Amino acid sequence: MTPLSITHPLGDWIRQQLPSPFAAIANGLIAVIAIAMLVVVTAIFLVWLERKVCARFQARLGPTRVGPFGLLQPVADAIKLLMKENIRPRTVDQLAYFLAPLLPITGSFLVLIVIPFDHNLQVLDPDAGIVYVTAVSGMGILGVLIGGWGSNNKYSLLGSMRAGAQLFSYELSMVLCMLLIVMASGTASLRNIVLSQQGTILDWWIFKLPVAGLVAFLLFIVSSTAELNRGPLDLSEAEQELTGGFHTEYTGISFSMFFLAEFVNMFAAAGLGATLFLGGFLAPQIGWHPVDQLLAFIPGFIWFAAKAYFLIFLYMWTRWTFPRLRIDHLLSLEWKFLLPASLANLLLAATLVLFKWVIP
Amino acid sequence: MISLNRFAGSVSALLKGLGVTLNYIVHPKRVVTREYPENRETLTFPERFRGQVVMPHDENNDHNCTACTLCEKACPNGSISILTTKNIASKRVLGQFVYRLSSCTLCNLCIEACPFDAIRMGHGFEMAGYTREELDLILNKKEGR
Amino acid sequence: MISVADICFYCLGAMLLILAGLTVLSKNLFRSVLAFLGVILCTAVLFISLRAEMVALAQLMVYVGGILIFVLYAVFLTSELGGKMPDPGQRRTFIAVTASMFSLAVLLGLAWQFYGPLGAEQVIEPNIASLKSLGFRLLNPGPDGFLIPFELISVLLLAAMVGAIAIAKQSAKSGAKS
Amino acid sequence: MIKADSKLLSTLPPGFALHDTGEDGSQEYFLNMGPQHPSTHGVLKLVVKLDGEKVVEVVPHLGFIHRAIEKMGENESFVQYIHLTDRMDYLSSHINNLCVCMAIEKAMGIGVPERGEYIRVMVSELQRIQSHLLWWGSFGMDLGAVSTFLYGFKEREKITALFEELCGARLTMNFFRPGGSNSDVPETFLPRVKEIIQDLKFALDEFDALLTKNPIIIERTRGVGILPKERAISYGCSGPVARASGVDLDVRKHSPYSVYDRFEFDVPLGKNGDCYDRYWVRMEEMRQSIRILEQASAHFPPDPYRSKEKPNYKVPAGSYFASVETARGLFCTYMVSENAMKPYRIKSRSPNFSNLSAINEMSAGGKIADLVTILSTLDIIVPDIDR
Repeated sequence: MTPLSITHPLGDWIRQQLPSPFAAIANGLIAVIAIAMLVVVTAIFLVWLERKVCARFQARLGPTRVGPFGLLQPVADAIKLLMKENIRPRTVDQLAYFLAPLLPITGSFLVLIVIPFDHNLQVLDPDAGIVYVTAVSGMGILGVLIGGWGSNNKYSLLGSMRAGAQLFSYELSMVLCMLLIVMASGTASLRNIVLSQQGTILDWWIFKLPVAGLVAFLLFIVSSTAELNRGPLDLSEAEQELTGGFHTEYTGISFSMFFLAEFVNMFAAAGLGATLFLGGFLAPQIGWHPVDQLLAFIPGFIWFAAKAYFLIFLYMWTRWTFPRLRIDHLLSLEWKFLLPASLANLLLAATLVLFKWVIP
Repeated sequence: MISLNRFAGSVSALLKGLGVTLNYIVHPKRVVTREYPENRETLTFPERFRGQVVMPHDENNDHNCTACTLCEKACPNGSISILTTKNIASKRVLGQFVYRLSSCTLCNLCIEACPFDAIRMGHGFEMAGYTREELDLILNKKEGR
Repeated sequence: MISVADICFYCLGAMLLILAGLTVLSKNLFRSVLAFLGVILCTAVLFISLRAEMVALAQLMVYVGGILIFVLYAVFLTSELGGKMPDPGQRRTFIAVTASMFSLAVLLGLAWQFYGPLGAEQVIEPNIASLKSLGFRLLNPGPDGFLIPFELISVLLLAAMVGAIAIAKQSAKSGAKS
Repeated sequence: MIKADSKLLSTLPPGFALHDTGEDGSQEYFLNMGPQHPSTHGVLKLVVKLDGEKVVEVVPHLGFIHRAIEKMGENESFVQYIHLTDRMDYLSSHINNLCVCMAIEKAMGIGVPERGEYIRVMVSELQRIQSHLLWWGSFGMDLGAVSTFLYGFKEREKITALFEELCGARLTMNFFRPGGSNSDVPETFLPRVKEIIQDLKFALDEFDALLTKNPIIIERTRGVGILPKERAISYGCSGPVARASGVDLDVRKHSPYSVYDRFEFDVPLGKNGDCYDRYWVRMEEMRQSIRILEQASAHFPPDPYRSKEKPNYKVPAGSYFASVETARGLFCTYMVSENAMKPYRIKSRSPNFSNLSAINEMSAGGKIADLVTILSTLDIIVPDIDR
């Protein structure tokens, strides 16, 4: 892992201009600001997209009034949330109540740092990128747990207890799916995982490992849905049962922190899925030269965004179709089905890799 | 094998559900939203729509009310008060037809009770007001003759 | 001359010490868990500054993603919101102080043995704890490797898990009876 | 763990106090679900005793929107009382109206022309379908599938629009009168009914694909909230709730009112009395209602729609009773008259109170998510409980 560095022409230029410690600091600042901008813009766009897509699923129009196609609606929402009085119930644990909303957003911020958006667009590429992702995503769980307990509300407590059990168990199968890719590609650095998928579409890990790749992809989608706390696996929010679960007592800016983190997390998870299974920033190549060149002409970050948003659409599609599972079903789904399935799938993939039964 | 069958059945059921929602998103014509304040001009109401009670007036600003108070009696909520007065021939005529929209349940009983078709259900439906007094309406424009 | 890295290190060390003190001294159990979270994060940063990223990540994954959550669960299920812990007795204080002094002495001794007097310049070997080298050492059956201890620990964990399930089942049975 | 609030205990009415949390250090605690809770469908408050997520005991608290409708009825004329029944079970308002009208008709010996009876049957069945559609939507939403709510409302809207054309109102109809109905059906009525039937058949297939066969729904409803047949009878449950438990009780079939005896339809019965059966019974009832509508619209008789209006509704002394099958079950009107314009006493028996009373038995031992499912399949309308 190289210390904060931007492998981008801009970063090189700054390094030439400034003496080394200042260049590092300047590059770091630029990276942080860029990621922060990305977080805000993505969150705002995703809020709009979610509302629009969900509306279309439900035979509605969604926001149409504020801005063209209602695009400014989330901005209006954000202004409203910021202007709102930040109500603090008298009986909450103050430290926990204020600390909790910050942790999930920190976690998703940290995950975004290692996602390769394009060939030269990645803040940090640690050797152990996958381990890094699993390590920092634990922050989200902490926020939910602390917030739910600190609110001193029974609904919140139930929600956070559910969240702990759920996120903890689903992390296992998610990590196993990621491990499968690490094993197949022989590297844990996200950039190298993407580069290991160069070639045609069939070289993406979802297709390259026959059956195992596709199964791992589906398992990844299911378990990341649970990790993201999104319907149909949004047990810790469970509006109909727990009136909002862990964020029942939150309003205004502190609620919007949770809200923001949820959407940024979704983007991060979708980006991770695209990186691992769908070739990340690589353009899809079909093996026919003229078309390939045309596709390769489109910049990588657009391909990355397209793939990520495809996954986000999958998340939204399932969310607005399926009813919510019950907590015990959710856990038995993980422990009795997803975990054994991902273990078996890992074994299958190991066999495939060992005997080189991959699509050439 | 039974459990495998069940698994396949479950998956196909889930996929069918996904198909239903996808059908909505690929057919924008199925959107049923109508945007209300914008379409106010084109809003159509069924003929029998029960909005607030109105008293039709003819071109001379006259109405059919004879102050018989049948509607007042028919109203279950006491929303109608007929204040009578005497005309030149010292006949009892309508002075003021007081209609309290705030307590009206739009039940149509007064209209059914009226033998002269003096009142009917209008199509007004935007009935909000800032004070309760705003909803105390006087339906007749001038006294009866 | 003091470099930027040194300043960072001392700041981090001070923060680490304060947070560690809070962890032990805070009357509120929940606050001490939060301070513990801070300790873990600071330690992870220390590891990163020593170029042992893998260790830092493992620390984060195991402690933040696992142990801390269980500790939080324990705190949530047993303590009252804003509840204060009772003062420990003199005997307990004495035992705790002795134990920590002893472990400090052991650590200092180890440091002396490896690095000589404090402050001596040491060349940090890069990537001493990279994913690759750690993996090779973990799966090395030879004297340098940790394959056998690793497997032994796995067996121990398995036994512990089976035992936990057995105990849980027993108590569930007796609970159903009562 | 957060301890049970002692103030909460004191709000329980005498005789309904839940057992105090044990002194043996058990983990049980209280949770107030409602009166502001997304899945209690109105101002119902459930005091739930929980052990972790397991429901130990549920006590419903009623009376948040009690309006003393029956007492108000004593100060209204018989015809005026009809419009008050709109506001009990607002999703079955046509059928409630019908019940009062039938009681008055019995009392005064008013006959109803054939067309009037057909209008009554068709409108009642449309009302039943729209009520079940709304239930279907909110059932899906209670289980977390938010889209179903919109789908249910989308289909219901067609029927509501038809009602708007029919009587000018969408919810509080006040359409039926002793001897027939307020007005004849508009000319567009029959074609629109046929259109609605076509739309509904398609929609019901979609609904089946979305929820009925969905394994998540099956997992969450099969074997959940079981109400055995004899318990359903002893609680006085009626309607789909009782029929799902296997109680063969449908007023339309067993003491047919109006012209229900002329139509062919089945009464769907469940076997287990669990949430899935209650779900299935309602879905099947919609199909049966469509059958009735098809038969009725095929032989829609000509005028007149209403028998000659009486100059006044002075009901002869005596007590009169009428019962109908609303979307939620047995609705009865019992009125005592002293040969006056106003009833001496009027009583409405509505299904929801009895149906809700079974909730503790059904949900005890389940998860808190099951409680929501059960409450949703009971399909309660809170204003109908409180009246």
